[in-house]
Amino acid sequence: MASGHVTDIAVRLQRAHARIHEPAGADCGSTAAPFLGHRRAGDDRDHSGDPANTSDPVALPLSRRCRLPPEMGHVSLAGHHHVGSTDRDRGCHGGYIWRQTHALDPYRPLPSDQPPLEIQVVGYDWKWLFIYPEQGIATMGQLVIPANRPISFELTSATVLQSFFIPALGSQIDVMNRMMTRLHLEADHPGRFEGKNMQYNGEGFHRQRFITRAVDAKTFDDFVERTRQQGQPLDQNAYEVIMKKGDNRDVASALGLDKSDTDAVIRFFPIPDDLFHTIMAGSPINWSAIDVPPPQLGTTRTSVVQTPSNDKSSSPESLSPSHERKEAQP
Amino acid sequence: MSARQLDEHEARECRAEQRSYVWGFALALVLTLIPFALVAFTDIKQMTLWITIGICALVQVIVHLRFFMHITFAKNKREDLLLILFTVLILVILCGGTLWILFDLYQRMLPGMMP
Amino acid sequence: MSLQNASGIERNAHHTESYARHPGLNLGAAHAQEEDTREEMVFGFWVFMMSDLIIFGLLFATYVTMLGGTAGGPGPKELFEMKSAFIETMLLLTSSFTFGMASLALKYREDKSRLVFWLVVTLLLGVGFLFFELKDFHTMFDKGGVPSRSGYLSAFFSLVPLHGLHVTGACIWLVALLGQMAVHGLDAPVKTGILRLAILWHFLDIVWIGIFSLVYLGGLS
Amino acid sequence: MSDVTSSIFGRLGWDALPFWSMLRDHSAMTIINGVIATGAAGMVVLGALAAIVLVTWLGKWKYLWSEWFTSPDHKKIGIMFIVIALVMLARAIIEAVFMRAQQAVGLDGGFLTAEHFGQLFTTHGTIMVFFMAMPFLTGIINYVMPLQIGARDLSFPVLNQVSLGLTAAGAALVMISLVLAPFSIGGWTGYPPFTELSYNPGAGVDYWIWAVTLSTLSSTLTGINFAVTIFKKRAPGMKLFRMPLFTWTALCTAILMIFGMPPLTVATGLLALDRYLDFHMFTTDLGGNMMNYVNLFWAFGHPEVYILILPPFGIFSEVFATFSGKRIYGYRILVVATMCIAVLSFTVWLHHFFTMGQSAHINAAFGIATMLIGIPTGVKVYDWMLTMYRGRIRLSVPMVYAIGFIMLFVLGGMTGVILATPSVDYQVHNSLFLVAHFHNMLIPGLLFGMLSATNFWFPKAFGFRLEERWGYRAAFCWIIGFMLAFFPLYVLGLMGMPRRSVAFLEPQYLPWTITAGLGALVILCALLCLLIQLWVSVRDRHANNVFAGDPWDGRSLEWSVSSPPPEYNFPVLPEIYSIDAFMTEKDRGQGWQAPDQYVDIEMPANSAMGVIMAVTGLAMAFGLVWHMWWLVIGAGLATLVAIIARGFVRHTKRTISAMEVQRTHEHWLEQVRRTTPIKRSQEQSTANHGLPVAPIEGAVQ
Ligand code: HEO
Ligand code: HEM
Ligand SMILES: [Cu+2]
Repeated sequence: MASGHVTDIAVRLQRAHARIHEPAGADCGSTAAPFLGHRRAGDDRDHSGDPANTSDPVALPLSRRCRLPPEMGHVSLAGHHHVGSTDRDRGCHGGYIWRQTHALDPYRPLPSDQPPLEIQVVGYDWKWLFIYPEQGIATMGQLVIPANRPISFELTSATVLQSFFIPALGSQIDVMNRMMTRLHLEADHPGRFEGKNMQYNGEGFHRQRFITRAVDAKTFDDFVERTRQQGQPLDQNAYEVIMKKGDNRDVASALGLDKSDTDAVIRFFPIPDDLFHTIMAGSPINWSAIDVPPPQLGTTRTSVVQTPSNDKSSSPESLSPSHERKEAQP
Repeated sequence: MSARQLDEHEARECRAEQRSYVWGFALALVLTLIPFALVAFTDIKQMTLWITIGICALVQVIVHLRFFMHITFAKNKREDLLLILFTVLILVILCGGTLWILFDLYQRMLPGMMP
Repeated sequence: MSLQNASGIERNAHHTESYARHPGLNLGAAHAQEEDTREEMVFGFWVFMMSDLIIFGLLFATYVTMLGGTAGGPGPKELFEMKSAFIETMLLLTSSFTFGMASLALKYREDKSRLVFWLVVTLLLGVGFLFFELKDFHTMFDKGGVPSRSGYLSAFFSLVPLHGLHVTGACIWLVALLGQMAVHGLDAPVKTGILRLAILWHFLDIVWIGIFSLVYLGGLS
Repeated sequence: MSDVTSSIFGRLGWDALPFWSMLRDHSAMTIINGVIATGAAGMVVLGALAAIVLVTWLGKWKYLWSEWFTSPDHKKIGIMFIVIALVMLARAIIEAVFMRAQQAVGLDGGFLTAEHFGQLFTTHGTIMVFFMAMPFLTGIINYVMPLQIGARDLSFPVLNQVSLGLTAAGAALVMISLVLAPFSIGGWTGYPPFTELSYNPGAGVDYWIWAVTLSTLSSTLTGINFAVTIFKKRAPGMKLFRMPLFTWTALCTAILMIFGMPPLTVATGLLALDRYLDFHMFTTDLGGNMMNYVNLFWAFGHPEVYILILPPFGIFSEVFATFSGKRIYGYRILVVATMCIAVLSFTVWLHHFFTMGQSAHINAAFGIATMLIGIPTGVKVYDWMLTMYRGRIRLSVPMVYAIGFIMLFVLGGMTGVILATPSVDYQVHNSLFLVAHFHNMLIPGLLFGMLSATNFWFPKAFGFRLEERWGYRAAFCWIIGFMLAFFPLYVLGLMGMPRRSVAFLEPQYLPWTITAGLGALVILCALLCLLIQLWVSVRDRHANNVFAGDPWDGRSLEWSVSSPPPEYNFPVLPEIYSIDAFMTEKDRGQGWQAPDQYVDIEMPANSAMGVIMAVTGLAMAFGLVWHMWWLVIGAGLATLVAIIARGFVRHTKRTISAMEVQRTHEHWLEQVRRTTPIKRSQEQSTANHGLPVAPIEGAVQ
């Protein structure tokens, strides 16, 4: 094999060094925090050198807390009792496992006074597409979610078996072609976390990552708005690029977008109607639904934008109109 | 090698065993004809039909084991009866588990596969 | 080893039961001497059958889970024919009975010609079964029922032909035993061979009960 | 390629050679990986050539053929199984070290390509499970079990040869895949649809399918053979509840093989149908459904891990009892616990795919069932500890492994129980935590068991003790290397590092991966120590010989015969009156005695069936991998003809006269009589010729 990514060892070693020398604690929230019980402040600083992020003041640990039926007290994903008051389960371990497994079933909606945000996830070789059906937008490379609001995921795969996992938020779930699995998560604080595929699916497996960014409600609305303005249409050309093997950055570069930033988010708008279920059913996608005529690739808009950060809802650079655009590769 | 002369006891035993094979064959025949006939010529409720087919099949299996394969509860054959029963246990666990798991999975993520 | 020896052994009528050492047909007093080594062989063969039974069991279960996977292709109702399924069932059931007759000929008569007669009848019935099964597959193919058409058909063609393959193997074995009998006469290994083949044959009939009930009748009803 | 060459060579072309891509593409990465792959291929070719030249030079072909390859003797077959296992162990450990080295520098890079890394973990896992662990335990059971139950051979010696042949063919196929690459990258689990034609059209997955299939068939036949032997060939008086514990675990393992292998046969068989005949069982389109594969694979996979662990349980039971100088504590309970584990292991397979999306009640049910296995396992652990309690413990090499096992295994079991909690498994499934768990079971459990058994029974098989100093060094390197190499993986798993990753982007992983890499090096040292131990032992074999047969003051029947034992094992079949039969005999002063009368012994005659099946099996598999249909059909027909022809053979027995048996036995007894018995304190000295002093009061209990 000769993957395009493993050509320049020197450059990558250099980059690797840069990372080692970063201050301790600069992990990007990939630790399965609730399990370890470590709740380190500063966890959610990222290493991409984005100043907006390193100064992120919000640094509380995250766990997907489920509000369980009252008799069970509070249970984090890892199965620690947080509240000792209702420990009558102690007597019967089997019963405890039984109730806990039900309470933490990823299919089970999270109790909340807010309606859940629907997100549809499609796994490709080797990247994820996040569809926001209500908002009519989609992203790749970065999943932006509002904090303190339950997210209801529907997941499928356009290719082989994969497993969708955001360690800091908990609960991985398999995604399979033609099938839909469900997952309910909630970030109880804003932050920035690594997301992965856990199920080996070929050469690019270890590159199949994304950043999850939990933001406040207003920032989320801004994100949606900006995506609607600046998004790249998810038309047939773009979709063919996505279907090819490669990671986010390959897609970005094939679409003529900047790929220098690993955390680049590729934004799509408009997107075909009911894209998710069409993919799941394996039926042909109805491209006519994209009312905007497909523009020349990478000529009119930029879709790589710095992502919204929590304290700065938008920065002038984030629009980055000045990027050199390459022609889409065939 | 020519036919051996049977003594009286053997002749009796031989006839008995022959009868047992004929019995087995007749029973199996009946248990085959019933479900075929039901499917071909009647239209009783599907569930009843399936249950009948299942029961006939089960009984026929026992008939074969008893009359053709000579599996009995006789003391000296316990080991083999145990073997068969153990196999049945494993079969029930594996097949039952498979059906339980897969149909549950279908229901949760692939409703199209529910027959 | 030889039968002359065997007939020298006291044939006490009341002890016959104690010679029934293994499941399947026991040859009884007349063959006592061979029974000891045979016991191990036959028991081993039973264990093997049980292992094979797990394979069939799992294929049955998998078949059931694939019933919904027709992918718009033909299903059981379009593909199966009651008549041919019935003919196949009858052939196989009868062959089980005729094999039983062969076993009795071996046990009580040591009558080679009678034994060979029943074995050949069994073989013909087995081959007849295979013929009808292949014909059946052929008509299914004509109706578009090929394994590559759908998950459901794949499951069908991994279960039913596997049984057919077993029957083919059993037929070959039967022919080989007839050959051994021609060369070595009705000696101990041949007798053990027939006993084990008998178990296989009856076992395949039991698997077929599952196939006609679940696959054919279940599919047609 | 022309029609002619393609009809001969199928799809085998020059590009299958490991250096081919290197010649085409000169990037640094391709060259590094090309050199590694070519080196490995070169080792295989050179190794094979060297072996052939050596045997020819020594003129040993005839000896090998008549004394080993065609021998139906369970002892020789057992040894050949173990030789295969050791060769494959060396290869798989080297692969593991490469993987650890890659991950140690794998921060966004490393020196292995993703493709190469994929082949490494797939071959490592496949080899370790199917061609190291299975042959190793099969070999040891083969050697020891008939001796322990007082039998002359297995029930079906020729079938045993065939089992060996099939395993050898599978191992050879995996070796050939180094030369005519590539192997699969689908992992040892080979999940479709990734392994389907549309995603992996090459020969790799086919190599995997057929190698595994050969091994599966072999194990099924072995299981049948063992089970029937234990049921039907016990010496008079050897009731089931007088059998040594190792034989009990062998029986339970055999039963698991009989019923646990078929699901894998079904899974790989259906996958092969998908790939070869365009079926749609597990494809993504046309109604295929990969969940069935996952279900079938683990219906095999879970019983499989207990197939791997039960024989070590038996081995450690023997080792603890022998080297504590005590009867095993709670014999009956241990037997029942073994049976419980065997049956329960069929009820838990879903814990390998908790995250697939099924309902919580299913997950919970299987999770609880899984935890139940901890109870009988715990019972065993306590019984072993109580066996040691107030025993006269000798810290021999097998015992060091056993103590390493008991401490580390409990830890691995605990992480297993953690994984069995569905809601936790959602966090750590597919992570290095899982990899740490299973190596924590497989290395201290399975591998230590095998090494302990090797040190324990080697003197029985070859007549001399294995050198102890290097044995201790190897054992300590294993224990320390294991801890260094795998404890960091627990941390990495909790940090969210996925298994099977060739590289990662998190600098905080680095200290842990480097530590694990160092651990792998220590393990490499352990392997080296093992080799030196073997070499030194062979060198000093005369000084360390234990021909009298009982170097450890053993308890079961295998120690009652000479070392190495005669072909027929027992000059006269022993009668058994109690458990620990030989210890009782010694206690009554009845060891090493001549029987009243010798009789002719009938043994199975040599047969080439095993070799034939190995050759045709390998040819068929190779033809299938490369689509050389003529080879497949030819080899298939040859197999059929061979089986039918075997049915016509009547000279399957060989008689050894009573006189010869008597001569051999009396000669040995004479030698024993001239030997000085030793005390346990002299066990590891050259004074140990296998004759212990009479047991002191209370040793028998
Ligand atoms: C020899 C091999 C071996 C053994 C013996 C075990 C034993 C156990 N395993 Fe492990 N396993 C093994 C090999 C594997 N396991 C795996 C995966 C695996 C998974 C799936 C995880 C996942 O995929 O996410 C679970 C849930 C377990 C659980 C267990 C449990 C509960 C036991 C129990 O049997 C342990 C029992 C022992 C205990 C508990 C310690 C002693 C007991 C004491 C001291 C008594 C007191 C304790 C209690 C009562 C709790 N295993 C895989 C992964 C395959 C893959 O994905 O590639 C492999 C290879
Ligand atoms: C001797 C020291 C060993 C070392 C250093 C070692 C190392 C490794 C490594 C690095 C991996 C890949 C982990 C990953 O997926 O990221 C691995 C996988 C594996 N190992 Fe080992 N291993 C060792 C021994 C064993 C033994 C003895 C067995 C089995 C008996 C075994 C069975 C496996 C299996 C089944 C896998 C999984 C392969 C897959 O993912 O498909 N290993 N091992
Ligand atoms: Cu398991």
